[in-house]
Amino acid sequence: MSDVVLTIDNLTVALPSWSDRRNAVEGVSLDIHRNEILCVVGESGSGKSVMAKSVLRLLPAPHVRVTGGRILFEGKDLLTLSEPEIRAIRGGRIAMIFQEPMVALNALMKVGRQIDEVLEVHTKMRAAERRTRVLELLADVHLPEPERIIDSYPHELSGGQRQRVMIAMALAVEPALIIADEPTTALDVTTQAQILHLIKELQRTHGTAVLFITHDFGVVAEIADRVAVMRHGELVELGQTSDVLNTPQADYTKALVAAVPSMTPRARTSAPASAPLLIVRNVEKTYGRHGGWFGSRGRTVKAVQKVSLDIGRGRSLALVGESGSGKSTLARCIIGLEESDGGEIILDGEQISGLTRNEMRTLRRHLQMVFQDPFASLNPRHRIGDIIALGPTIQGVSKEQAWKEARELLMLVGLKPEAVDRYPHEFSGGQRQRIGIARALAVKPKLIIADEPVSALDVSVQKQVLELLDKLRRTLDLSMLFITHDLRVAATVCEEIAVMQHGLIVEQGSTADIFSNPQHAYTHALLQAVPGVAWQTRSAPSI
Amino acid sequence: MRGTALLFYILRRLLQTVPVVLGVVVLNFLLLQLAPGDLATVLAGEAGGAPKEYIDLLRQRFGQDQPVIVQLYRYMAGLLTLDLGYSFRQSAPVLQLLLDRLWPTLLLMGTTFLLSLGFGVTMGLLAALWVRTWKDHIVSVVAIIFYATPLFWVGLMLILLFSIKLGWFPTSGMEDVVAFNEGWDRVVDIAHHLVLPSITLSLFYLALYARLMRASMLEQRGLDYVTTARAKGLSERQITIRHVLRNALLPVVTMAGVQVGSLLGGSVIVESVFAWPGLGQLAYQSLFARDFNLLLGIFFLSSCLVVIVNLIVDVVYVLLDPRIRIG
Amino acid sequence: MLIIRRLAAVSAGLLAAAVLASAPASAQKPGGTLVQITQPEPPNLAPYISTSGPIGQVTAKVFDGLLEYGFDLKPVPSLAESFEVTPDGKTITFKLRQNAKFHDGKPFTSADVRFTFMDVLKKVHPRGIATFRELTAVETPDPYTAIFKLEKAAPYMLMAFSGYESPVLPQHVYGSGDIKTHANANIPVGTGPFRFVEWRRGEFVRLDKNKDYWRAGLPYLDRIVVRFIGDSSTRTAALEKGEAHVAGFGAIPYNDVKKLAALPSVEVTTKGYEMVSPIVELLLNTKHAPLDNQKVRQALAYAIDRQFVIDNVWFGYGKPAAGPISSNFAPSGMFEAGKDYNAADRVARANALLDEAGFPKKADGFRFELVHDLTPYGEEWQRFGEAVQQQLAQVGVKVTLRYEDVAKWLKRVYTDYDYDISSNFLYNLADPVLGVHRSFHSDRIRPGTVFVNGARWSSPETDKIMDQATVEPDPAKRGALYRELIKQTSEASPVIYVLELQFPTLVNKQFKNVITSPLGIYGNYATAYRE
Amino acid sequence: MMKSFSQRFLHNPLVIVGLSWLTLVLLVAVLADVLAPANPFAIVGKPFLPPAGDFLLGTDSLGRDVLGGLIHGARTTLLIAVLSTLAAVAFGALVGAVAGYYGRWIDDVLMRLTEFFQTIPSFLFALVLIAILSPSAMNLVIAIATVSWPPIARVVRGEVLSVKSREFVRAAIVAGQRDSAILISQVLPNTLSPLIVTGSLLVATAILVESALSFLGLGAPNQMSWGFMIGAGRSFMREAWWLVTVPGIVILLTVLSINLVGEGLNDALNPRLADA
Repeated sequence: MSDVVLTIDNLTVALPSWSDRRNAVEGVSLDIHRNEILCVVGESGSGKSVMAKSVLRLLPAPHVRVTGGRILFEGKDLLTLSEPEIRAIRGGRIAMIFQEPMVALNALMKVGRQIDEVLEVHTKMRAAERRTRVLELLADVHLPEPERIIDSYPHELSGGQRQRVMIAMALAVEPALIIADEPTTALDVTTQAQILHLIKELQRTHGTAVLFITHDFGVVAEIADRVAVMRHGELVELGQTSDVLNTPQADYTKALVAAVPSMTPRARTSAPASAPLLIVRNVEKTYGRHGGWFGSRGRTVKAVQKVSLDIGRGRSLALVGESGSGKSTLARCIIGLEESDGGEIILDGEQISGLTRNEMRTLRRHLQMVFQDPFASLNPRHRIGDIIALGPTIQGVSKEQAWKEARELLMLVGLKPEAVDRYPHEFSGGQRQRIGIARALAVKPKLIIADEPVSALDVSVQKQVLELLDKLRRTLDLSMLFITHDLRVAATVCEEIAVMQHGLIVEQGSTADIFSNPQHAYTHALLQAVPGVAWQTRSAPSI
Repeated sequence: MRGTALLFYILRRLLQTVPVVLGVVVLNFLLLQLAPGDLATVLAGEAGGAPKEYIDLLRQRFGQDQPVIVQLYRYMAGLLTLDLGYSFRQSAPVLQLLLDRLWPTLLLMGTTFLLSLGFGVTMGLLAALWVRTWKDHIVSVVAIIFYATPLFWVGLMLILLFSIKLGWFPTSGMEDVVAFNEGWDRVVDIAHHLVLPSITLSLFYLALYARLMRASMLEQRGLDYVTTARAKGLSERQITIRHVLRNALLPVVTMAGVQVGSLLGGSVIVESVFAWPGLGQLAYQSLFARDFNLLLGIFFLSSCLVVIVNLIVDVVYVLLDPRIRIG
Repeated sequence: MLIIRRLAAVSAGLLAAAVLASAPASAQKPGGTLVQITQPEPPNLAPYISTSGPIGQVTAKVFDGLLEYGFDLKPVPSLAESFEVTPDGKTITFKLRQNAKFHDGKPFTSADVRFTFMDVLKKVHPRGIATFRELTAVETPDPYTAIFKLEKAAPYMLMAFSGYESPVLPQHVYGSGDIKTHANANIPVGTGPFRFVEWRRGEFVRLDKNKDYWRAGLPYLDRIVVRFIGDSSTRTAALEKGEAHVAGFGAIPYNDVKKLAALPSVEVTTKGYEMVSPIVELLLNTKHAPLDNQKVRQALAYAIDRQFVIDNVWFGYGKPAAGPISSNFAPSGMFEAGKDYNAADRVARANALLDEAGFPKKADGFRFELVHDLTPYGEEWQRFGEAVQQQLAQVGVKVTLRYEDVAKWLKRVYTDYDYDISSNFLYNLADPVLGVHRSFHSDRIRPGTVFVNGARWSSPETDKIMDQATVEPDPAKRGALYRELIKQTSEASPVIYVLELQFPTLVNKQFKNVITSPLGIYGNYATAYRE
Repeated sequence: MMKSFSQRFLHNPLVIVGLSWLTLVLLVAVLADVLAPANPFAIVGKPFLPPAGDFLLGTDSLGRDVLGGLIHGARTTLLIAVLSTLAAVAFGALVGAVAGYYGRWIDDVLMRLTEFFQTIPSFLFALVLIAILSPSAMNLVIAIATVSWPPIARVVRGEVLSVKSREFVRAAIVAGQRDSAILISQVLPNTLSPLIVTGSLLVATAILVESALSFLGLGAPNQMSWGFMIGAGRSFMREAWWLVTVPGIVILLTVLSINLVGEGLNDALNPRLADA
């Protein structure tokens, strides 16, 4: 077919000998057409990124290498081209956008120069012409003040701006194909929506083919013309976006689609309790007060500004906000990892703000936390049993008793009791998060603060963990403060939502009310920015 | 804008170093007081014995009959006006002695610094480019051998080979004292004398920088921005020169700053082997002669030297890395 | 007996010819630069306030003395053309040379002599304070006569007028300001054959020919450069390559001397130390048990294998010492071998003495333990210490070595007396009064004064002998007194005399007439020349 | 799954070479009295006997057996190097851990102190310390440790700073563990690998410093050490090459081996860098 831009034919990529499987990509075949966005979707380890990198031969040689198949582009097999030939294609005919714009850009070079390099390599333009072109490109990706941006360093730009620079770089010489490897994963949801919009807009105006790698079906719904689903290096399903999303054929695809958290708000399950368990009143936290002896007066950041909220007994509140909104700081103030600068925090009638570590110690049994990163939250040198039993032993439980309870807790979170004798690295991310939950439950707390507990997990695992948390909360009659950036997740587990922006709670209420009738502009924007919001509200699978 | 900010940064940093340098001086002053024996006994000892009256006379002259705190106060008061005292043993003001010896040391250290940094970075760069080839292995093995060889041993072996057996270079000293060269001839002559000592002192640091540079290059080459550059269609050469090199230099620059102090220490040995008339040798002599004023002066000067070089390194770092905020 | 010695007013040229009689006159052409290695670098160039050895090696070329000395230790004229001593020994009259000028062009007169001895040497010179203690006045009846008035006769004083020991200073230069911190301390001005030009610290001192030297036609050399090289093997290499021409006083390691001696270009001599006469000794702390026991001290003296030390530590440059006074004094009758600690059966004797003294060998083979404080003067002293350690182990004395720097060691041995054994070498100098009395006389037990009676041994008998010898004008009687002193002190053995050090001086054969006096490289090199 | 630590470590041929040599040196050091029962200072033959005669590696300037010296020297040199490293690591780790963990003014004070010690040229400082304390094995340990702890403190501080912001430390705080217990049970064990690498390389530096001090005549006078042997033999370098060359090569090989093993450790503990 004449409008086929790129053909991946039976591609196989081998992993190094010490890996747990032989091939990262196994016999994958795909076509990408002109003026089309093809989304490759899959969970971590599905081989989607390796496949994308192998197109431009950017695999980390010699360990990971292509062992079979062809990649045809403009009549040539990219895998057999000479170095100068493939260099002419890289950035010229096929461009690439990466996940983390901060590390994908050279921190020591002005961004203008980094875009300029593409022109320098692939065109015969003179320096002055190139500068004009770079300015045009910066304007094309809707960056404000291109004249200023062109001489900025990457660290002087925001995440979204950096990704715009990457896109400008990719567009510089009008390539036939752009490969975008999870370009919005590191961005906040509102920024993500803007970038997705930009990519789509530019793709339409230039007629470029885009190979878009993502793990998020919401993003797929938002942007894709066609979808390829990958699992363990193999292609599971390939089809038009609406077909795959609404009537998935493969079991794996079905499961994945089902695991996407629903946009359907959760209803209130019980009547409000008489007295709230946790009362937060006018809590403040400002950073940057402490300079060194000779240090410069650092800038001060008001992370949390006079925030108040209540959580009733047996209730769950989701604190939703983008990065830098102050939601995690507030959580750390409540749990006592940081000292608030003002206001009151009252737990079950007892004032806990302003307590010292020692005074706080006995109160710890009422208040526990589930952390974000399942890999960083378990000490790699301690056994699971020790990790879970630490809290109870500090509270005075005997070691034998604490270990016995740890075994029971492991069963409760769906792991085998023998796990107590093993070390964290022997478990997968989802399993570790279950261990983290077991640890939080070990002291039988009344309130659990969960700080983005599923944001590091794949979507299918995420669903299981959320279900577990929800089940435990209800059976153990716990209260929960759930910190998340993802409204979909918030809607899944909490009956109340508080939306934070710039250290303030801009809106607070029942999930159903907020979803159906957002009052604040920011809440509205957040809701609109949820990728695939249209698709999800249309077909809502429930837990 | 940035220029003024940099100037203020330098001033602020200089101000910060004052207490450090003064602290070093006070610490050393007190430390040296712990040492038994004094200059008067040494002078008398060198004189082959002297009557008690003479030794008492000396002590009084050196101010050693005063309590330590008075001596410290006098010394610090002098220091503030750059009066580093008088070396009674050398019969000259300490400052003058130091300045006499400063430039040979600076010459040796500067040459060593440039040699080791230049060759070390080049070797590390090449090894990284040739990574896992026989050339890389040779560079790496040579570097690690240099790294492991005692300095003085290298010096002795170089003298044995190049001065005595081959006669290519002079055995010692900074210039030919028979010829009394002037002008250009003198420059050539000093350069000729400089070859062996600077090579001796360079080898260790050369190895250090080469290894660091290689590791840094390899680490940088695995980072995402290199993949970006590659995806732009840049050649490996362009990637290395435009992108990787500057990033990879940052840890080397940091290390070079850290090593200045140790370079001064190493020059004690090299100066002793090659009879190089620098501060290191002066320090060694004054230590054993209990010439405390002079020794304190050397400590003061070398602390200043270290602090200044560290500052220069930091400024270079600021210039290399736009992420460093200096406001 | 009456001593009136009168030296003929021999002209300078004649004197030179006489001394150089052996050298062919035709070879003495002017010109050339001689490079001397001096180790370590002198702390300053002020020989009137410091007698540090390296200073003299430089300044003896710049300053003249009133007299110089021949290899027979007899005085020869220098700035003084002649001198006369009255029979009571209390007045010495010097007739001064009339054509001598200082390097700044000003003439040399008796006022400079009076200033030098009365205002400088007697007051601040480390040895001068003692040597000239009896000097009460220097009278200057005319510009060319200087009369020394003495409280008591001091026959040894006549040995202390060399340019090395008592440099004559220009009053107009050194007379103003504090002599102890004088601006000219490092810019010496004298009447000597070479004038000071430049001192580049850490590198060299440059001395150029004094064209107005009072000995016409001298010196031959255009220039002397004194180099300072910290590392010993580098010094050897410099001499070997001909980059340097003269070195002495142990500047070249003894083992290298042998190798250099084999070169066709280098000549080695052990002459030139007759007025120095260094003796290597082991100082015993006679107030510390068990060293307060004379038998123990004798046993230790027997235990030392002197020949081994000479052969392996000083590589042959020494001979076994027979007592506190060097055999160099044999011509003047003041030397005689003391108790023979070098006997063939010395180890057996040592063991027997120790058994007798009540220190039997214990189960581990040792009788008692001692700490040996090494002289921090260089590696041969360390090897000496190690050799002594092994030799004393043979007689059952366990020795631990302690190595401290000069200042600490001096304080330990001569101030705190906190030691058992220490090694050292002391100069006999030109007369036993100057170099030997200090080791035994009870008035030399002075905490804080270095290189005196650190053993703290004394007896009324030996004190008396020394007091008599100090003022005894008759050479024969003096000789007898000193022979008695040798006998008594070697029996008591507060100090173990190991060897008479024979410093080798190395001279490049291009240069002749370099070592011309018992002061060796403390000489002025006026008559040295290059072939 | 990556290869295990020991696999990565032991499959490196350079590590095997280094380990073999170090094992040999260690065995010799432990068995010194068995291998060479004589006092290494004992004069056993004529001076300057060349190697391969009655004495395998010849004799020195006083007729002492060079091989015996090397054997006993291994013990002294290793002991001084290892003890000084342990002292430096212990002190440096304490300072670094406390500074990194408690932060604020404690960090400021301790890091100023560290900076302070880094401003003084370390070898000169060691010289001064030895001169003041007088040379002995113990004082060498003190002097070398005193000048080598600052880098350790910096490494540990950096690690502690990064570890303490990890979530498992927060989890321990939330569990109510005391600061000191957190530092000891949670933080420090996770700084071990860089500490081991830095520490092992420090042993090599300590050997070099010890030999340099001995070269300048400041070694321990009653213990036979390699540095002492070079110091004692340097004057005879030309006529008795083996006196300086043999211990010099032994030092070189040992330092080299430590570096190889240290690098191997580093590579094995940080596989990401090794594969770069």
